[in-house]
Amino acid sequence: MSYEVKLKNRVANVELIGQEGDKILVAVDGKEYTLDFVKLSKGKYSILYRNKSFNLELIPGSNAKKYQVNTFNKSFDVEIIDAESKYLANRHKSTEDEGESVITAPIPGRVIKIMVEKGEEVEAGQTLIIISAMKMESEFKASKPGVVIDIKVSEDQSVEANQELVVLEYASEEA
Amino acid sequence: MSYEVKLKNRVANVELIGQEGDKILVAVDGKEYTLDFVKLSKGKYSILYRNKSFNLELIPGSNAKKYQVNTFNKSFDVEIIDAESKYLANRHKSTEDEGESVITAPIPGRVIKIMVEKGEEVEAGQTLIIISAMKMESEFKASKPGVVIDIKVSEDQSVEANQELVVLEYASEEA
Amino acid sequence: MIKKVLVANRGEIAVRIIRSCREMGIRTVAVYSDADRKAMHVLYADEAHHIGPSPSSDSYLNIENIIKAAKASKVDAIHPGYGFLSENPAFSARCKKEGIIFIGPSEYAISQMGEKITARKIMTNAGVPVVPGTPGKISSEEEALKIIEDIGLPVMIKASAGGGGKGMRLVKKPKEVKSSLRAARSEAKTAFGDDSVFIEKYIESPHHIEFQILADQHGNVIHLFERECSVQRRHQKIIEETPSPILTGEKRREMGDHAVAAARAVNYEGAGTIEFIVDKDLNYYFLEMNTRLQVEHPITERVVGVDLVKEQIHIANGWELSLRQDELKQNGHAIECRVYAEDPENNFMPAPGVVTHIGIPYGVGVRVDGYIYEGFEIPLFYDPLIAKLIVWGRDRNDSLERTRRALKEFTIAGVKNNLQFLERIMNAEEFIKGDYTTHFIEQNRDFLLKEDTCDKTCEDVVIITAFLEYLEKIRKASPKEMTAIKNNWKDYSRVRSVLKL
Amino acid sequence: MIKKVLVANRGEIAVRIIRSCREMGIRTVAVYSDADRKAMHVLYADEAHHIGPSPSSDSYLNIENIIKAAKASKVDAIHPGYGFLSENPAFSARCKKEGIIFIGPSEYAISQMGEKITARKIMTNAGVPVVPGTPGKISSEEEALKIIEDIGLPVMIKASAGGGGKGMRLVKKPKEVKSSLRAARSEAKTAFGDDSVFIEKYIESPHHIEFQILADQHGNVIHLFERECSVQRRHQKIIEETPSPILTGEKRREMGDHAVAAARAVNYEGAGTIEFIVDKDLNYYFLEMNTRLQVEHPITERVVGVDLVKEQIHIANGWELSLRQDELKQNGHAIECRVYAEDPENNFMPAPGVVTHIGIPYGVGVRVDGYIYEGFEIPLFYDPLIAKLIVWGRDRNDSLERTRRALKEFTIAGVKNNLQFLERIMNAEEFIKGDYTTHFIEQNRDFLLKEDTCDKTCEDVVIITAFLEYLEKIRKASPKEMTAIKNNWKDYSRVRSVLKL
Repeated sequence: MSYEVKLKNRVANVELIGQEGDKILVAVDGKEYTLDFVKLSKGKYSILYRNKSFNLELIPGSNAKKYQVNTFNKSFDVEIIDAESKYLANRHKSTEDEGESVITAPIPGRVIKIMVEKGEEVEAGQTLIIISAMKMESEFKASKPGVVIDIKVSEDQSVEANQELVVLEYASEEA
Repeated sequence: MSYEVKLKNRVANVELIGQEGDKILVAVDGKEYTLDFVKLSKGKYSILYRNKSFNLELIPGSNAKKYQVNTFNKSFDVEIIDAESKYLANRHKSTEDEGESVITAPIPGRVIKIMVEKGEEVEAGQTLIIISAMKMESEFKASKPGVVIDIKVSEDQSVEANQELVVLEYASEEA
Repeated sequence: MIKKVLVANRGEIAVRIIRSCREMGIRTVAVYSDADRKAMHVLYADEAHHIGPSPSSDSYLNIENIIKAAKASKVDAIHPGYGFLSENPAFSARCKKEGIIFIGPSEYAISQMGEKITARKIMTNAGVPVVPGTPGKISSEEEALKIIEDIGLPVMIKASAGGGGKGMRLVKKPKEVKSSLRAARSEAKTAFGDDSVFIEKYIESPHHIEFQILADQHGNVIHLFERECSVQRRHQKIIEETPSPILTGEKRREMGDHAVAAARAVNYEGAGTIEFIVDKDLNYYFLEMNTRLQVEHPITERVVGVDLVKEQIHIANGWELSLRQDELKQNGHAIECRVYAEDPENNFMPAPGVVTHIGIPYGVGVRVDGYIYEGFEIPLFYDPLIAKLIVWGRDRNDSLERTRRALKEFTIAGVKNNLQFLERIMNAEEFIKGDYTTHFIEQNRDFLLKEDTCDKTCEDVVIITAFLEYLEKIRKASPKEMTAIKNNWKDYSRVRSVLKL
Repeated sequence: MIKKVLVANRGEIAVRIIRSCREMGIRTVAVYSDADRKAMHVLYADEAHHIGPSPSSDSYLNIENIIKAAKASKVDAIHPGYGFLSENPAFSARCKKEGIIFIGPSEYAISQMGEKITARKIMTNAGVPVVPGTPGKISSEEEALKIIEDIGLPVMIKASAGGGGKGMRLVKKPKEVKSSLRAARSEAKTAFGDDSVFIEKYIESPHHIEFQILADQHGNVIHLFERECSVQRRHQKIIEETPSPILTGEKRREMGDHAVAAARAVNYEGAGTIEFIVDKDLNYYFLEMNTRLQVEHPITERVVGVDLVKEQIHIANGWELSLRQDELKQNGHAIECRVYAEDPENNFMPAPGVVTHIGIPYGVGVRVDGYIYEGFEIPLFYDPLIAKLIVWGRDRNDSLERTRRALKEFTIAGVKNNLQFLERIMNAEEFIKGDYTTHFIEQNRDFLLKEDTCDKTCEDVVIITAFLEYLEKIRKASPKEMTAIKNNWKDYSRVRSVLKL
């Protein structure tokens, strides 16, 4: 039984070679690991590899093939890749629009002030909009020079997480 | 919707009269309660009654109608009673044997020493058997004078929880 | 004697206050907004009263509703915690009028100290050094621009009625003046309903050191030494320690005396904090007085050996202080780390959400004050502070080592948080040396935000675990046990296609 | 310098030792039996080595396997914790032979102090008072019976090689002599492989007070004051406090000096405890020395301000003690409550099982050392101690109030435990007064086991909650959503019959 598993930019091939009780023999990109693999409770695992103790926690992601994996001090987004994922990944790529940037609200909040107007040219670092959430005001700034092509909210409006706020078109394609 | 609910020796009649969101109107033995009833997570509840704050935890019991309910500092066994429960309760009662007493192991352990023999007369407080569990030896004693009518284990034997150890027949019916 | 207290607050501080009340045999009443029905303080108090919709202006800042709850629950006293109404003179006055003890200072002391310009004058008269700069509350943009020109950059713009970093802006470059001024005033308007500001010379390389004081109703005032609070982000503290690694014994005594003098100058009563700004030559200036309990009060509790909430209640009861200045001593060293639901990599953006797992550190020298539990949804309406880690050690190095251990043991899943960022601070050379200023975060941003490496083995173990969990899920859903699949044919076909791979 | 330590133990003490090692930057190796693969110490250590089947004789007492794990993991040192091999002189010797530092005293000190009769002689020679009674190790029943007759009842029979209450019996009535002697010898045989016993005059109304000592390799010996350990059940401590409420300053100094003399008499090295039995007139007698860390060491840590495990490691490193007797002071008061998985209502019968929920107390003055987590199954092979609650207060009354609060906050579900029993102790008049003896539990049994009342409202709320949860379960299973029932027709018919009621 083998799959491709994606972690950050790495796509590793993982194969289950053998299993006997808690002892598991598995290969990652050809490197074999004999692990003592134990489930503690829902989503929590203890792994001993060459006597090193690893504690991992898995939180289900947005679909059945995605996980957030937490180690002692780090958090990773991991995805199991199968034919379906590959197809979707390819399709998604083609719809990306490179010269445009949509500023979205990272968390729910309220629009305090809109500092720009539609059609206005903005400089890198210029504040576009101020959002208040959890008693903290955050200024959203342009990362590069560009033009405001749309403003999708109004002042004093409540916004949801990921709601689109301002759409910019960048002047040039420089990173 | 109403049921009988058993707590210790009390059997209370409980009726759900109305519900609107978290606000619940319910009657226990005719006394009406308006509660703010909120589920915090699986089996955990917060209840406000006349502004008093109650935190309760429900642990499923041995069957779907039994619960262990924990308050801040107490634990209760609660049972929902329906026709089936009543039938079973009646049947169980008739099989009880009043003059006999079976000493059972409360937790898994090992028989260290059997201090009596089959047929022996024992006094109140006399040690019958010594069981070791969790590094602690426990002496099981006769609560009243009687006769050992059976010994169901042997020394050094491992025993399970609730396993029968020694059967006594009490001399008289005095409590 | 106080027998029943309403806590006009939420979050960790409400729970912390209820704890001390419970120890003293005092019954407690929580108040809560719509968003907080499941919050810890509601669960933990003896009683709970609903006081309004989720926005704090409609609930935790709503004096009428809180007084109504206090009367309905027949409390003797109200503890305001920090933030919300704690430094609102009208609330203190209202409690008095209603015959309810306000556990905190009088309307007079709060309003004198709450108004920065007045406070400045009082301090000057009391012989306490103040920050060089132009006094005066400013309400028009023109006036502000002129004053900034007079003082010269850099300057700090502060909300006149402010506190907690809200309505505060540092201005270094001329082109930032206007936008910063507008942003500060807008924030001040939202937070305090008053957009007037106050402008001061900005002190380069400053330390932020504050003194805890206690004053009873009989004229006794003591200080409980200092807290070094220079590690700040967005002008808000995230780490505090005591003793300060830069103070000398002599300077400590001198500043302590000034702190006591500052409190005396407004006939202060209760627990309070005198904040000083200290430059690299240990010159210090009065910055402001916080006329309430501070977030970081537990490090003082640990090192001095007191329970400040109990002291507040004793004072409100009219008792004389049982602590004497000459008997107080700093024993060992304590560090507080503020755990926020926020994203350090995204400019410390608050991050509300559902907490799926918490692992709390325990053991020698470790205290955690928090209010979240597994399954709790952190509301988006309030401060993102979710827990405070307070660590004690025999000396600074010992408490640093222990804080590192405790942070490693501390895990929160489900919401973004700053635990890893805090751990990095504990490993930053400048912090370890102990001579850091309020620019610390800014100047060490690259180090503090550097991603921790996970070596090849660690990465492979992560990959394997996700893989094995996925296999288990598929096995459970395998055709042999199809009865368990709840009739979900879409799942089934996907499993089939997966198995064929 | 020690860089890597194997902890030859399990449970809370293994976790506690790993914590201090981690703070010092020392890598840690856990060892585990079959039953302990999921135990906290395995999860918490850097490495973990399997050392055998579940019974401790095959794992945690198996010297060969532990030494093998130590060599495989290339540790510099072994920390034995308490119990298991901690007081086994052969283990100390074996470590030395293998070139591994044993974090504890030498074979000589352990064996001298471990053998009660030898220890008695050494103490007599060192001028330390010993319990009146007949010395001598007794191997035959006849000899024992004769000696008991000589001393006169009451007497205490103790396993010669014993400790921790095992193989110990109090005999008051002539008719109990034989059965007690047999039971003690049988228990001693099982626990220590040696059925020889030791008989002493039994002191009526005794207090059990012990002194913590630290001794380095350079001849420096200090004591860190006393712990009052008189609250015992089945001859095992359940509550300890420091300072002792009955000691005077003068008596404390005198006993401390004797404790130091006792340690010196065996060239002691490391942390150790001198136990004294104290009568109502404050006459005290050497009882035994525990040549290891005690379960109750944290109350000393809190009041004196040290980390005893760190001190042990410093000593094992060959460092000189950094603490000086004349600088040590008791600050405030601390109480430890031992939380056991046991049933107080059934003669404290151990109660293994799966922990379904834990609510740990936090806040000012509270420390919890434990090792269980939600979902963990407490194995039946080992000691039922699952957590220790250590509470500090400014004075005894303060720490009592706080302990009550913390115990109320402490909840464990899934396994029977003694939390409520501990809470009752904190409310017992005799304990509050502070003048209690080792008979405290026995004499207050009725009060301590009295059922807490739950008033009518509380009872009704319990009933309503169970009722509503059951209704919800039934609703979820209602015919409209039958697809969710996983094809379980038995459930379905039951639901139907219920709905018809």
